[in-house]
Amino acid sequence: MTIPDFLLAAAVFVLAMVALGLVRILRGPEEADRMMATQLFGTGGIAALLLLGVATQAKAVLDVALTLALLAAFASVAFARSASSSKGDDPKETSRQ
Amino acid sequence: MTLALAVDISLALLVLAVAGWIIAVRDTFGAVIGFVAYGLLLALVWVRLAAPDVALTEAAIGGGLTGALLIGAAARLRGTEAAARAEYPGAFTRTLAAVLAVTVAAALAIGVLALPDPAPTLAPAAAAASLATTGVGNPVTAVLLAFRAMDTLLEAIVVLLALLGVWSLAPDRAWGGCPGPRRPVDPDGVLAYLAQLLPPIGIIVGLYIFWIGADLPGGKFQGATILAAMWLLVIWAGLADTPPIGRTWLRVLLVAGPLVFIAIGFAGAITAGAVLAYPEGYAKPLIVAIEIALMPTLVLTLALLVAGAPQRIPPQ
Amino acid sequence: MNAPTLFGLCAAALVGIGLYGLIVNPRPLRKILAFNLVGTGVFLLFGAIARRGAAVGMDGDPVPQALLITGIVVAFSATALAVALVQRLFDEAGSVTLAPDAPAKAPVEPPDA
Amino acid sequence: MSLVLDIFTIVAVSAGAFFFLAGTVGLLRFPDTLTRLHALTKADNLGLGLVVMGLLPQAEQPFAVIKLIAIWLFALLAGATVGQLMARAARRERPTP
Repeated sequence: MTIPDFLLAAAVFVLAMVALGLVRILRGPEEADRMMATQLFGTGGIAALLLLGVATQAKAVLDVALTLALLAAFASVAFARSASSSKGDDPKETSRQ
Repeated sequence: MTLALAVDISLALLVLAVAGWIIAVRDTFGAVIGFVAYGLLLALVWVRLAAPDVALTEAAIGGGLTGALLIGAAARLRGTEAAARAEYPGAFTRTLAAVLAVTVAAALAIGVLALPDPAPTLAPAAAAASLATTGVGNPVTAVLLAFRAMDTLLEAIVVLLALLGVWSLAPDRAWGGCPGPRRPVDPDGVLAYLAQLLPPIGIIVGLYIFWIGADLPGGKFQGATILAAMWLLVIWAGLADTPPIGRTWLRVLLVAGPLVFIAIGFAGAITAGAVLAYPEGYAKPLIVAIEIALMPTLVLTLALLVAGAPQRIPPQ
Repeated sequence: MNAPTLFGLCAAALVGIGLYGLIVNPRPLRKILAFNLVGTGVFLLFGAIARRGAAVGMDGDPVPQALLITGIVVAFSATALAVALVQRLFDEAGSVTLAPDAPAKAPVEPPDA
Repeated sequence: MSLVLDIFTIVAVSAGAFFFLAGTVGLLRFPDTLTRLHALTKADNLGLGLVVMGLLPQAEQPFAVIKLIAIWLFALLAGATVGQLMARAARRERPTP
């Protein structure tokens, strides 16, 4: 049971967690839930990628993970921007009444 | 190596599950969210297929730009959800489509299983033709800019034509205006905070990935995509505005990259005997020059493709 | 059953799933998504073949991998053009139905921010 | 010495995987959006952080160590801002009484 095998097993486990997160995407009543599952997906994906890369000594895995981490917030920003545009006001105003 | 195979099988099943779900789910927004997750899983698959350059491209474009583009579109078209529900084809069409899809997939699967055993490869030819002469360490970059330079040149022009196509969809009153709606965003909000903190680091990472492209996996497409994403982040946070498409500096920069590429290509005809050939010993500097010239063009083009068609005239 | 063959079969299945979605789903945005699935399926097939062609000390054949990078960027720009078309169709006709006998509605004036 | 590092890797990566499990279970079981958000950000930060910490001793060059830490910091930043944006979007869709 060498270290690479352990890391590969951990990668499979994290991928399984990511798959479970997919179920929340299915059942998510609101779009915000789905975005959260995507965020967990992103982080889980980065973790699985790092485990895979270090275990199999794959090249440039850190750069791929760096790109993914950098753009992890991008989809959610697009969602927040589109959600705020179609629903008008900002909740900060509503909380002041 | 059964454990590595276990990883591959679980990854492949996950990819197929997400793909099936993208098609089956009723709500378009859920499908687009699934597509973002699908892009991320594909980056993992490319790492497992030992293609780090492609993994980088997929992560940057699939995970970042395509997701943002589709989420924006899905949000804007949310109103059309109910109307389209009546147009679902009947059971007969669906079974026909299923039969066609299964036969196409089966044909491809048979093709995959029947691939010739001494796997045909162009690696030795590419190595001999481009790696030895150009001194570029990364074989994929060497192929992109030396062995198959024509593909990269045509691709840079195709991306530019796609941008022209998107711009030509502007309504007459907004011609020459700014793409994308301009929405007031509170300057001290979370989005503004992210747009002030992330881009400087993102620019450094983008330029780093662009620069190492010569010898390690990376390159101009991946670097340009990251820089384009950072620019979009600043625009969406309201800190900057999309430039009106009539600006001359914008149009000059958009055309500069391909023009430099074409110029160096035709100069090759004189000095090195063939179009897009590099004279002896000057290959690497010329390749780096082309990549530097293409960077601004790609950053502008990719970002403006996501920003979309012009919609409003900027206040003079 | 090694990695390239496994992902090659996965690619074939992706093309099938994408094709089904392309035909069945009436909404244009869903057709774009399905078309992207077909595209990534074909790219995955390229990747599997490139992985099989590993030689001369490289993990994979660089020529198809270079074509893949070009393909992904062009597929993205095609998607951007398609989304812009759907957006303009929505702005003009107020609906994105592709049905030929759709009632022509007065074009909805997009809100000027 | 390498045995101690290996044990540290195994412990840290398993702890990280456990937090992913906790985050995903939280994402599935919690009743409404804001509590799920709580579970999600935990999984993000701690799960990935522990996995990255577990992988640090396995990294060869020092530059890889810097990249690993940078990946974690980006994921933290993304998780924090996305958490805010999601909470705002969720509050707008269903303003709490």
